[in-house]
Amino acid sequence: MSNQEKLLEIKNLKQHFKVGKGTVKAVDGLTFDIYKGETFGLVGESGCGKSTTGRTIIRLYNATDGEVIFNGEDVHGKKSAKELKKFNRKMQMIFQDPYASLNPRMTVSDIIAEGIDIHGLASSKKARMDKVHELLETVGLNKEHANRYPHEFSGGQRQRIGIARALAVDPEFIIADEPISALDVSIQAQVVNLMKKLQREKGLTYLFIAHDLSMVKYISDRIGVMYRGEIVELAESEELYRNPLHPYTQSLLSAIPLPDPEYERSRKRKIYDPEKHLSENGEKRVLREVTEGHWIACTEEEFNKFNVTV
Amino acid sequence: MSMKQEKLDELSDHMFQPANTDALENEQIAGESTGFWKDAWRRLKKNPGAITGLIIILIIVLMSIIGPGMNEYSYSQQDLSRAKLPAKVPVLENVDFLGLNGVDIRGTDQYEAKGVEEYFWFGTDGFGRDQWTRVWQGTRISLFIAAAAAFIDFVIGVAYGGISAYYGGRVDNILQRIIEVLIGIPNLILIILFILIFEPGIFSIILALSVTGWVGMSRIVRGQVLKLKTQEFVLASRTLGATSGRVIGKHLIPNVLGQIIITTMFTIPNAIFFEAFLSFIGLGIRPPEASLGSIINDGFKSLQIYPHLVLWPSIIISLIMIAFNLLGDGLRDAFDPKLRK
Amino acid sequence: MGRYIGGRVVSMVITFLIIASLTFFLMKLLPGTPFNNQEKLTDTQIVQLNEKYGLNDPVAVQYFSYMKNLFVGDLGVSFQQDGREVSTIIGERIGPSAYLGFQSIVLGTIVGLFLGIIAALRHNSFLDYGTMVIAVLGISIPNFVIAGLMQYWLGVKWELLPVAYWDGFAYTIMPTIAIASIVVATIARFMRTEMLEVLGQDYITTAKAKGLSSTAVVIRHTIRNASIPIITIMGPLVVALMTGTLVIEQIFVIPGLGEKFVNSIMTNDFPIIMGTTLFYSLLFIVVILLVDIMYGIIDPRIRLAGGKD
Amino acid sequence: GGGGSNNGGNNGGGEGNGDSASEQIMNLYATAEIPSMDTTQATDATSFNAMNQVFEGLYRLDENNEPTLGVAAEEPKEEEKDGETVYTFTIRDDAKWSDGSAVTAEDFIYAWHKALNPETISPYASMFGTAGIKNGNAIITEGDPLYGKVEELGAKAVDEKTLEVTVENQVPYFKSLLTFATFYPQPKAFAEEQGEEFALEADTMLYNGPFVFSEWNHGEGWNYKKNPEYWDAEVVNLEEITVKVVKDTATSVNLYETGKVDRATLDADFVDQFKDGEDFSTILEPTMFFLRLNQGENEALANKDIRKALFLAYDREGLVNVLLNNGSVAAKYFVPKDFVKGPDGADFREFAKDGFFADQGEAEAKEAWEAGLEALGTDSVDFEFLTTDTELSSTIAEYAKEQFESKLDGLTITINKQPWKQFLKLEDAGDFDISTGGWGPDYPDPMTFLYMFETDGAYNRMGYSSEKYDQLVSDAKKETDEAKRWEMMQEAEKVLMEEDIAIVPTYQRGLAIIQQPYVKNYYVHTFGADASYKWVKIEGK
Amino acid sequence: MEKILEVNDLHVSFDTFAGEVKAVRGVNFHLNKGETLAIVGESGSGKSVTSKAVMGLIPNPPGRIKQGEIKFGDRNLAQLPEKEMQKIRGSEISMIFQDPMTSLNPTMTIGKQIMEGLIKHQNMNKSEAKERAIELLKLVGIPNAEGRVTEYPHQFSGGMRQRVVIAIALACNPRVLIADEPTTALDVTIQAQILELLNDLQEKMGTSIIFITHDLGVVANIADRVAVMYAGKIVETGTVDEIFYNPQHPYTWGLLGSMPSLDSTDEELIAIPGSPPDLLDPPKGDAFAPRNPYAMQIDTEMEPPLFKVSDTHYAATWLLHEKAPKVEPPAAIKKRMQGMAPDEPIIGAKDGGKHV
Ligand SMILES: Nc1ncnc2c1ncn2[C@@H]1O[C@H](COP(=O)(O)OP(=O)(O)OP(=O)(O)O)[C@@H](O)[C@H]1O
Ligand SMILES: Nc1ncnc2c1ncn2[C@@H]1O[C@H](COP(=O)(O)OP(=O)(O)OP(=O)(O)O)[C@@H](O)[C@H]1O
Ligand SMILES: [Mg+2]
Ligand SMILES: [Mg+2]
Repeated sequence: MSNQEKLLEIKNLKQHFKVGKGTVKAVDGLTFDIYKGETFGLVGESGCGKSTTGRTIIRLYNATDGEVIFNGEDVHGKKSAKELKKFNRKMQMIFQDPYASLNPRMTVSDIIAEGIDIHGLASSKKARMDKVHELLETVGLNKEHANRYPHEFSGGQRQRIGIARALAVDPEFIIADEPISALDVSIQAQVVNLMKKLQREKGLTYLFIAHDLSMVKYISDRIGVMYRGEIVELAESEELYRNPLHPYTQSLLSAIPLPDPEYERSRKRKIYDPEKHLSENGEKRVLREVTEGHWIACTEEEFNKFNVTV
Repeated sequence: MSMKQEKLDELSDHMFQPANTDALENEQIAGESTGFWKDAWRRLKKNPGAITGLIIILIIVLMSIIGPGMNEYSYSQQDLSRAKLPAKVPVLENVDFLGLNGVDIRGTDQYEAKGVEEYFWFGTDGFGRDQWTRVWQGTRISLFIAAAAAFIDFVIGVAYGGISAYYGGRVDNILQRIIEVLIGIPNLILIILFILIFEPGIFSIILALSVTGWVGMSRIVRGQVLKLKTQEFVLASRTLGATSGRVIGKHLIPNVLGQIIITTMFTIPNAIFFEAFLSFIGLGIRPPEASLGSIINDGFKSLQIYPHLVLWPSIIISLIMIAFNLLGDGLRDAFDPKLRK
Repeated sequence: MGRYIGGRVVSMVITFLIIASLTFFLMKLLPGTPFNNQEKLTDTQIVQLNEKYGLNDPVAVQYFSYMKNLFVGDLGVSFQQDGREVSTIIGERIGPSAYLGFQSIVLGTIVGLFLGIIAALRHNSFLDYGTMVIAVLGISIPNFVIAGLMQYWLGVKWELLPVAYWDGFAYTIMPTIAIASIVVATIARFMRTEMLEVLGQDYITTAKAKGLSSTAVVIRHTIRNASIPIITIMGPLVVALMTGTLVIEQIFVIPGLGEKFVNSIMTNDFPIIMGTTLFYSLLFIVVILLVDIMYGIIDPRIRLAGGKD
Repeated sequence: GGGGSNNGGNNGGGEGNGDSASEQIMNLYATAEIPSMDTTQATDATSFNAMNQVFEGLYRLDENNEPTLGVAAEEPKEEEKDGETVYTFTIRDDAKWSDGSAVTAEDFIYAWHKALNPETISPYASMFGTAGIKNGNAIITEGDPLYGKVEELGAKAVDEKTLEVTVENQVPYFKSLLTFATFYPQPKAFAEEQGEEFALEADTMLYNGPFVFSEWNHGEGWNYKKNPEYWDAEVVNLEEITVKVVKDTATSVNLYETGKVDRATLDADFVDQFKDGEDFSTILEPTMFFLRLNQGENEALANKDIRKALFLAYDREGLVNVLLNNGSVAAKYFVPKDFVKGPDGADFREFAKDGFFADQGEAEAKEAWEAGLEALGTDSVDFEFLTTDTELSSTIAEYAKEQFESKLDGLTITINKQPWKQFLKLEDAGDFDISTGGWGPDYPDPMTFLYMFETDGAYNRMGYSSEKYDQLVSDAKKETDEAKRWEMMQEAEKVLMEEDIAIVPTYQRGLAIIQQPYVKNYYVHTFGADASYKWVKIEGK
Repeated sequence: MEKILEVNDLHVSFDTFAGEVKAVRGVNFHLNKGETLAIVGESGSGKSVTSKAVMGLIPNPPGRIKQGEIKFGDRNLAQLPEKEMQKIRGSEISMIFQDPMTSLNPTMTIGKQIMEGLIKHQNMNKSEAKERAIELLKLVGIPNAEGRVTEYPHQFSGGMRQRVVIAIALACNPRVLIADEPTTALDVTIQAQILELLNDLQEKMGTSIIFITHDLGVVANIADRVAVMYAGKIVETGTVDEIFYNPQHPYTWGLLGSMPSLDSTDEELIAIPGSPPDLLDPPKGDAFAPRNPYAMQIDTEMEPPLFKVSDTHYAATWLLHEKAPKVEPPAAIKKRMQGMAPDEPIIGAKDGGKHV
């Protein structure tokens, strides 16, 4: 994989929020790369900073520290409005809540065409509508839906509208922040299938944020496991599921219930005790590459141990 | 879980042919297309209270337009020989309990006593002016003031609250402190100053209203915008590169509009009252023009003797208030996303 | 908490000073002299009086000397009442206003809450509309009309209550009702909305699922939560009512502050205007602070330190 | 006197509780607070009325508005010297302050000097000049060599009980004036001791009148108690009087109906309800209402025909009978009737009983109007009608507007309703076309009205200037022959009204009163204090 | 096995502005003593309404039970007066709700919220109730229970709040516990803890549980029997093995197929196309037909009855009719059916970090 072209490089990204007197270190020193055309999965428990990471990358928040390099350019450097606009076209986002992410007062066509309007991508009204219709078809909806309002759609359909909106500006990179976790199981598949299809057809790159690990594994090429604002383990998805090294990853994996009664009867959960684990050794854990492409946050000592066992 | 096996056996084979699954290809949505407003309107229509309110408002607005022209009297034409007549309405005068027969509360037929032939549907005031004409004329002015207040709410309140919340942080802090100060300054002083500078009358009243009248609205809008601006659809728009102007105009304002309308429903009665208070302290409308507030205030002194002077405008002011409140509550329900689905 | 309140107090003081200053300058724009029956005075005398009270100085000088006196707690003397201390005048007026305001708030709040709750529990029923109409009537008939009607019927015709004056509990009943009518309407309206909101919350279903009776659910789980937003509107309401309402005080002959305040503005009694304004804004600011603190007490989720707005 | 349009305290009288008919308690109300109980400061009816009950000057007004002996033991000795008259008053031995100390001549001198002292800024300091007391005018005239020299006043305490007053300019109403609060004594020692606090509260003053304040709750009201130290205490029947400040007419009527007050003033609306009752009566006050016509600044109003048209177009009967309905009378004159009698014992008004242009009406108004317009070369005129924010002035303005507009073609009237202070400011600045004016007497003489419209008179305010009028007024002021003076004043009024038509008089104010029949001897006055309670008796309750 | 609860032909409707929403349209199921019945189905299929009907908590208006009976012992809960129902609620049948963040009263201490039910149903006095509350908190695994009874919900994390909610539900040792998506709002790790806790408690107390979810993983973990709901009806019911390894209804296929099987990534997920039917106007025939690739003519005309597959396994699909053509289930489902139970564990973490 390393021979692949890097689309996005994230270096020591930090995002701290001031809350009252204190600060919340929502993201605290993230470093990872995303390659062109891949799907990078980001998992972790609720509140570990996944959304913040996504939003900081796309500049919804100004990073406290660190760099986000997209196509070789620093996204967080000083930018003119024009450059920013250009950047906005290349990177897009799909949101978690299909109910909150569509403006209830706008028609579907206006929602989808928002990017077209902002960036002046359509020469005429007709061209604009054509593009909207095309996008609707791309996401499996049809023309008739263009003039309707979001509340008339089911969750899955709404999420697809959200995808169409993101696609309208022909982005290269899409951040999907838990795009399916608010959806019904039977509908999740619609969205995931669609995302896969789009990736194939348009060569998109995804940052896929989720806490549903089975879906993440299904869709991702590589997965990063986040814990308390930091990445604790990063590997290709097969590798991560087969050979989780970090105790937190292990506990996470062991907790997923699978639709398989037999298996469930015998499943044993591993419990991760951060107090114990983190206090084991005073040394700060840093990401180290244990095998090719498999990184884990560990101490020197642990690292040596891993090297032996693997 | 019993099954009527025999019956099922009778089913013919062709029934088990694959069905036309065209439907599968096309996404469908149930029901007709309804926009947000249409939807709200549909729900409003089902709310008898709100509809009653709306109808009352429409009737009152209509009457305020045509009412003064419905008889030959003007609102300022005085005739002391027919002062303070109670209401008398043709036909209805024969229905005793309605009290529309020109007999005052002491039982004298004032029309007879004063030798008046004409009918005054709401009676006359101390100057012998036709109350019907004056009351509707007053309604017109009160409604005008109300409309102006609503306009101020829209222009100042919405913008102020919106800016405060949208820019947040220090801007918000400063703007909110300014409101505290505005509320702290006695606005009667400002009203008097306006009256001095701009002469008494509607204009001064409206200016006085615009000093603090919009504070409630700005609070509502601010609260809503604070909530909305972190909503994902706003974030989505920003990731698309939308400017602040676009976010405000396309996303925030349309979404607070419901709340704004509801708040307006409550602003309107308040404005009418505010004017009535000004009348009470003598700073209201410029005579002989009248507002509902000033008519009530003029008649108030003779409440015990000539209750009709207060009765009719009070009924109308109450109807307006009730109607706007009913409509406001109805709109709140109609716009409430939780009641949607 | 201490630090929070400290910070708030500082910002309150600033707000207070700004209000004081603005009011001072605006007040100076009012026309005419502040003197009683100014048309009786000769021009020379007016000049002399202005001199005596420092009204000939540039406004800025007057302002600073006012502020200086303010810091030592000297509010000056009334022009209209021939040299009586402003603080004395406010002192003797505030009692009735505060008493009446308090009583109206309590009565109005209780009735308003009750009506609001009933309306919400029977949402969209006849009872709901009925209650709301009653509540709305409370504000839609100007309260001086309500007051006048009560005075005539309850006082003169049926002789149930004293017509006017301020001389014991019986005397407070009619004015209280007249003022409370607004409170009732306002609270009822808010309470209805809030109750509807709360009744839709999951924890209400939880409470019902425990097998609690409907009354217990309403009393223990809804009222308190629904009341939290009510506290916000109570702030300004309390101030408005505690400081008296001109109209009611006039009709029921209550020696309250509201009447004095309006009168002082009409007569340019500058020291009284300033004194009352300062008193009002102080009360206002303090009440707002208390409301915020109350929030924290009633709603354990709001910790003062974090809770801005 | 005063700008009668803004306030007027009214009191009513007498009830007691319980079955005893002899319970001597009267319950009243006032429409305003007492702004001041300092005799040198008060300007308003409420204060004057209260002072009349608790203080006493050399004279007080009796039932017939005639001065009767007060603190003075007997009629003064009169001596003519160098064209000046010296009155020597003897103060009653039993005239005492409520602390038992004697009322002395020095107390009078103290109070009078205080009033004249420019530093006191007493609004009625000019009364000394009006009364003709020597140097009274000079002392308060800036630039005069005597300015501020109060000791130069023609008044001296000869000994403890003897007061000598030198009058340089004899006026017939001299004794009446002495009943006015400005001429009351103040307890020197006590006042000096109290300093700034004097007369601010019930216990920071002393009383020498029939009553004392037993309680004074500013804002709420005040109570009187019989003053046992009063020299004439045995005449005083009432033991107690309560007064509350009631500003709302309906409330006061309701209080009357429930027996909480014994006397109430009615306005038009209530008259109908009470006019057939036994307890109803009307009083005609010597207070005049009129419209000022700004002839100084307004070109149209400078035209006499226009003014005449306005004078004639106004239907005063409707105003007094329907709108006011309280015993007010239509007035086409400026000096009120039933106010003062001339040397011949006839009312001043006898000479033009029904006022001026009495027999002319709408037709003449129109005629004059046309003539006026023609002279102006226009066919439409706009006037701004300045008035105050009170109910009554508003009513009058609305009525006037309709009267004028409906009868005079081409006239448009815009009503400008302003708060009182602003009204004064605008009026003073001549910033109006027509404004509502009112005037009540300061002393019982037509001059209290007529001097207003001298050129440059402080209350002229409308640019009226007539040499003839000025001459007549100033001559009348100096004239010592009563009959001549009377003639001059009548002539002056005629010039003002008939020749110049300077103002449009509207009505002479009446008061509609309801008073419990058991209140006896409640004497109402035409000038100074509104009433005297000294003789009131509760009987047959 | 003893049936503790039996629901027969339950119909529940809501009267809305748009018309009558037929949320539940003839549901039949029973609950045996000591077992866990899972009800699965997509959003809006009527799972919550069914369970609320059992609790007598259908808001009225707009909702009403149109017909059917809910037999609990010898009582028919569908017709029990409110007063009687209040005695049952919380003491004999209790309920846990989906979102622990919102199902606790934010202004009342945890302790009080637990004690309420105890005081009401068990006639305890305050101190007894408090003692029991602490005991319950310990039972659901809240550390330092004594200290925390006086705390407010916002001082607890999501997982802990859900434990509190469970403690409230268990307070009076109910015979039936209805859990309406009790873990949907939680993290996987916390979800696993809660599931363990429920399994545990059931073992200890023998409670019968109705567990509502749309997560098939959870179902596999906790259920003894499963009922699959679609559009207000139960379309398939059976033991957990029967449903997972031998599903018969195309909707069940869809559900199972839409979850990725963790061992392979290549195949497409089986999405159920379209969206759920409008319950205002449910389609004639099989409500699932419009989304069913195997639909037959009859599906559009006639509602399928429940066909018996085994004694414990029933499914409402015409495909089980003898005249119906044999259809091939989707590949993933076939794999399930063939293997009945997959030989190998699907993921490596099955027994923790044995690879390390
Ligand atoms: N705008 C903000 N201001 C303050 N704190 C924030 C803000 N946004 C996020 N946080 C905090 O940062 C932390 C990380 O939040 P984030 O939303 O990134 O988590 P997440 O991993 O996406 O969680 P979830 O799975 O629940 O979506 C949380 O503790 C959150 O409270
Ligand atoms: N109060 C109500 N008013 C109107 N319709 C209602 C009401 N409550 C539920 N419904 C309708 O009943 C149907 C079934 O809802 P229910 O809550 O039982 O679904 P569910 O299966 O629990 O879904 P979820 O998985 O989303 O919780 C839905 O169509 C819903 O719209
Ligand atoms: Mg997130
Ligand atoms: Mg549900």
